[in-house]
Amino acid sequence: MTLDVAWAVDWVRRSAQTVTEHREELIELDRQIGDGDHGENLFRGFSAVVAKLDALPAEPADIGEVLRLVATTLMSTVGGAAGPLYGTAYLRAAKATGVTQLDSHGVVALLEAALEGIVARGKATTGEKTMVDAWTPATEAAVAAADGGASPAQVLAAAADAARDGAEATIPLVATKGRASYLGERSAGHLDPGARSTELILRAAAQAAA
Amino acid sequence: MTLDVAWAVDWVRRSAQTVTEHREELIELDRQIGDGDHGENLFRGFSAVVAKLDALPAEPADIGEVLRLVATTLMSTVGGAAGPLYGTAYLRAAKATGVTQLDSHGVVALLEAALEGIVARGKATTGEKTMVDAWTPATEAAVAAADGGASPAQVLAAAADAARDGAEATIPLVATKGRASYLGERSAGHLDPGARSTELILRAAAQAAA
Amino acid sequence: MKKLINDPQTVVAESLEGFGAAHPDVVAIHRDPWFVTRAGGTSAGKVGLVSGGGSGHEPLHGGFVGAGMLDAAVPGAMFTSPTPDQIAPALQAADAGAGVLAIVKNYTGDVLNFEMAAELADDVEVRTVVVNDDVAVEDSLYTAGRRGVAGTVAVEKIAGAAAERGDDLDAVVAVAEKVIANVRSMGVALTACTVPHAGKPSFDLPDDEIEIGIGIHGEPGRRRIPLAGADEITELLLTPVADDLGLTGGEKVLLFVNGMGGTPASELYVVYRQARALLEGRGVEVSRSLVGNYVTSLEMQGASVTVLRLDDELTALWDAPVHTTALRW
Amino acid sequence: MKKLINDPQTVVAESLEGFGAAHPDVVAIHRDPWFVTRAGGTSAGKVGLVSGGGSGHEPLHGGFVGAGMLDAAVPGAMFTSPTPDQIAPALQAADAGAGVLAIVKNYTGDVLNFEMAAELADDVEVRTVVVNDDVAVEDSLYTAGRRGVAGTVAVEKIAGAAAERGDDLDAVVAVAEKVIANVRSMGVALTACTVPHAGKPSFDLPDDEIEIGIGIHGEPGRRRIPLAGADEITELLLTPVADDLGLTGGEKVLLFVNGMGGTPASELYVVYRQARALLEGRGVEVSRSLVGNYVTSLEMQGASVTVLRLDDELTALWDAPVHTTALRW
Ligand SMILES: Nc1ncnc2c1ncn2[C@@H]1O[C@H](COP(=O)(O)OP(=O)(O)O)[C@@H](O)[C@H]1O
Ligand SMILES: Nc1ncnc2c1ncn2[C@@H]1O[C@H](COP(=O)(O)OP(=O)(O)O)[C@@H](O)[C@H]1O
Ligand SMILES: [Mg+2]
Ligand SMILES: [Mg+2]
Ligand SMILES: [Mg+2]
Ligand SMILES: [Mg+2]
Repeated sequence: MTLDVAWAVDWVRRSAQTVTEHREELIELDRQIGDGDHGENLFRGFSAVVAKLDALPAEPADIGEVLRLVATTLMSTVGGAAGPLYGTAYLRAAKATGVTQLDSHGVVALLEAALEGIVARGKATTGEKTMVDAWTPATEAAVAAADGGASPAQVLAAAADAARDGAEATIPLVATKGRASYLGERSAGHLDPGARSTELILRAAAQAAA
Repeated sequence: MTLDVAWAVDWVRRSAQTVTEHREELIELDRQIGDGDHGENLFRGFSAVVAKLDALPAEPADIGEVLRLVATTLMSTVGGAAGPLYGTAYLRAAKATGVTQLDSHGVVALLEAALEGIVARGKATTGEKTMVDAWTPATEAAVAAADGGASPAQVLAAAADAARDGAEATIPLVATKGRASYLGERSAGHLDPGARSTELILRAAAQAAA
Repeated sequence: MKKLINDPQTVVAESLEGFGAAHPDVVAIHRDPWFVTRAGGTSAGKVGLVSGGGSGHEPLHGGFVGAGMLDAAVPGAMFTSPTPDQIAPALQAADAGAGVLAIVKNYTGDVLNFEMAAELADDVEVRTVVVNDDVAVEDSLYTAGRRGVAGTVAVEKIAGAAAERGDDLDAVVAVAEKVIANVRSMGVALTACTVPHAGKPSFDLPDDEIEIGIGIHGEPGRRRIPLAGADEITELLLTPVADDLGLTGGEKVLLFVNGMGGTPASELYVVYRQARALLEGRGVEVSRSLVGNYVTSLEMQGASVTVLRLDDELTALWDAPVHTTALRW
Repeated sequence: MKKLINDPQTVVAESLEGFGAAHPDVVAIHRDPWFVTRAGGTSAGKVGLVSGGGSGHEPLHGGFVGAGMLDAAVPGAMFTSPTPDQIAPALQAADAGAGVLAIVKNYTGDVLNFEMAAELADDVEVRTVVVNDDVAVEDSLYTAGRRGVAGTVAVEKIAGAAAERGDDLDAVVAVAEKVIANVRSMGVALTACTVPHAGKPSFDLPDDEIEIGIGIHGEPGRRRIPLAGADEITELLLTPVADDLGLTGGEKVLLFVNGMGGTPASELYVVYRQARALLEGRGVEVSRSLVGNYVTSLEMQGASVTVLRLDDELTALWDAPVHTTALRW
């Protein structure tokens, strides 16, 4: 089994939907340890992505083209920290997926490229209470699943599960990157909004593949 | 029976006390239909009067001297509408009482002079929902009591009772003078703060005489 | 009540001390009694301009003392007119031999205290103008008349420029009266403000209602309506202002959107945008603009819209140089 | 939530439209993407100055566009850094052949978006300085570093004056870095603010507590303390600022008391008075002052204290003429 352009489009639409549904929750998480805009930022960004998708004259040629559209649109509409971070993630992922079909290893390559983009842009490592704490275990879980022979859908499900656990695990952490780091010790006890949105987006990917 | 300088001093001290005790109430009344400072204004003014009284090297020579002290101190510390109005009232009253003893007709003359001062300064007539609606019946009642042979204490008690009724009677009125007039119809249903403070001050005068 | 103050009794004095210390090049602070003058005093032979009123409306009036505008300002207690013994020496200080114009906002307290002060300072030739630009108040024989609100800034600026160019007292009075005859305002409050000594909000306003036609003393307005969009609210403010001025098209105006203290600048510009569009829709040209917190009610959230009908003289006087702490060009 | 807006999605655009309409002599508004430039553009051969950041801090940055200060400002969504495709054309517009200095407040979002914009606008020589004056944030290897807050005004004013006098890009960068090295700030919030799209206050603060060490995005501060008097609060702000600057006496400084948006001017001067007294108590001379709402957090009640150590050059550049909508002399 492989994933195709339709999957990519469906992933994007599902991402927009989940980000819309969890807009308030992400705002509230960011309100606790940031400035309360993460939900609004992603809502604005993914709404714009969907509008662009809808306006496309023809179906994109390959998966990379879909992801490139997401990248440029997020970069030009999200702003904040999340805009450049997700924007770079999708841009790198797009470069890794200039194909019409993705097998399990292709999915792993997509996730690895995204994570590399985020780290290249934001210079965070794990344990700093950022989205890297969701992307890193997600990518690792994807590698393990793919190596174990899982289908692309199973790889993405494993990634989403690991992202969820990684996001949960940010709760006790003291932030040392991003806006939450200004709170010092007071940032502990809260879930990182970017880690939570990572989980939502990877879950959307898995559901689109299921 | 006549009233003397000691009475005048006692009146002033009792006025300061009652204005202090009713500071919040007067603020609240003014908050309803004005700007919420009447209690603070009179509190500031009468506190200053008492401080000046305490600092006097010798007992004032006559009643007029006490009232002149009140007049100039209120004028220089109260501000707002109440400062010039009460200031002028006490100034006119002082001019009418350059004596050491007041009989019942002397008390009437004091009250009439005060009312004339308020009207000369503020140009209000009765029914405009101002302190004039307390001072006017108070003065009329004083005249009637004095004409009927009442003592100065009885004259002041009659004046205070009439001021109370006059103040109560401002409740349904629509203000046409002062800050409350800006509210138009919305000023109806509230007691006028200046009428209430008039009642308090005249009650203090009666109690000092009792 | 949450305020950056030490004590409600000392806030006005401490604030004036800070104001004087921060701007010694523009203003001088006089204490006992408290008033503000230009650092260099009134230039010889110039008509002096004095205004005053309760504190809590900053930068009005102290922020408008300086070249091209006021010569002295007299701050009362919070929202309470100053006393005659404060005003009288300010009138005297502002007099440089050509007499003094007192610019008084139409409140019983301000009018009476300035009137008594003029009696006290009988060595000074004092002329008084009363600003009454607030169209929220029905003007009739049966009220104290309209209130003076944000239009006061235009009166002080333009009369100040007239005095600065050398007009005599009669001429300065005439210019001030011309501004008063051509300026109208109306305001809205989204929240009440809290006067320090009162300790609680000046009126109670539910979360979903606003007060239309408020003054600048935290007093309630003429009526309360459900919260609406900025464009709709702006129309409720602009329409009576423009109607009362009788604007029919072809006029040039100054459009002044004033913040009540607690409104973000971004919101004031949203109001400005719509007020300007409505004026232009009437064929009125907005040839001058002012947007900001100039006549405030402490931390009240809200705004007022002021329109001044301009002619060439008023425009030139508005454009004339001014150097105060709050207006400068 | 009570705001004078039409729609959280349109407030920034409508506000910019109003801003541009009100001040066509000073600024020009560019849409799609949104940014602000000087009405006349950057003069040929002058180093261009560009800043930007989330909206909601007005007058920062648009209010500082004009002669002697910025050439362009890029407003993001409320409290959200602008995007690279907005910033890049602003960098290009501000370039008059001598390169551009980008003044970036130290937030991950601002830093990353400006970085990407500079990559996009690779036809422009862009140098970046990062303002990080907020001593409330412990500066360590383990955080994103200190935030940029009100000190940004000093950087923009002084670097702007350096560019205006003809300094080349290296020299302007050096001046900006000198200001950054010598400016420190710390703020307090009495209330939170409400971002329009969030619809509720950015943090919950009981009636008897205040947040010390807040930033300018409605984010909570370092710690919460019981409400105290203004003098005491001012000392909590001024002391770490002066300590961090290492002021030991004999220095000259600019003292800048900034309002967060919803604080009455009277209270800012109460804070100024005490901050100045504390500096003088340390033997520091306050030779320049600024008091007002310059870097705000919407309608937040609170203030920040900024101190800039001055030398003759910085003083002269601070005093140099400026003509923007928010600062003018
Ligand atoms: N340096 C970084 N590296 C990776 N992720 C980061 C970094 N800084 C912030 N983030 C992520 O960005 C999220 C905040 O995004 P958002 O609220 O949209 O931007 P802002 O902080 O500018 O308001 C955080 O929850 C965190 O996961
Ligand atoms: N023209 C007037 N004549 C008589 N009394 C007046 C007049 N205007 C106002 N008052 C009285 O003054 C009172 C308000 O006083 P105060 O609150 O101290 O002044 P201000 O209205 O300036 O805040 C009113 O309640 C009313 O009784
Ligand atoms: Mg955020
Ligand atoms: Mg009152
Ligand atoms: Mg009053
Ligand atoms: Mg943000």
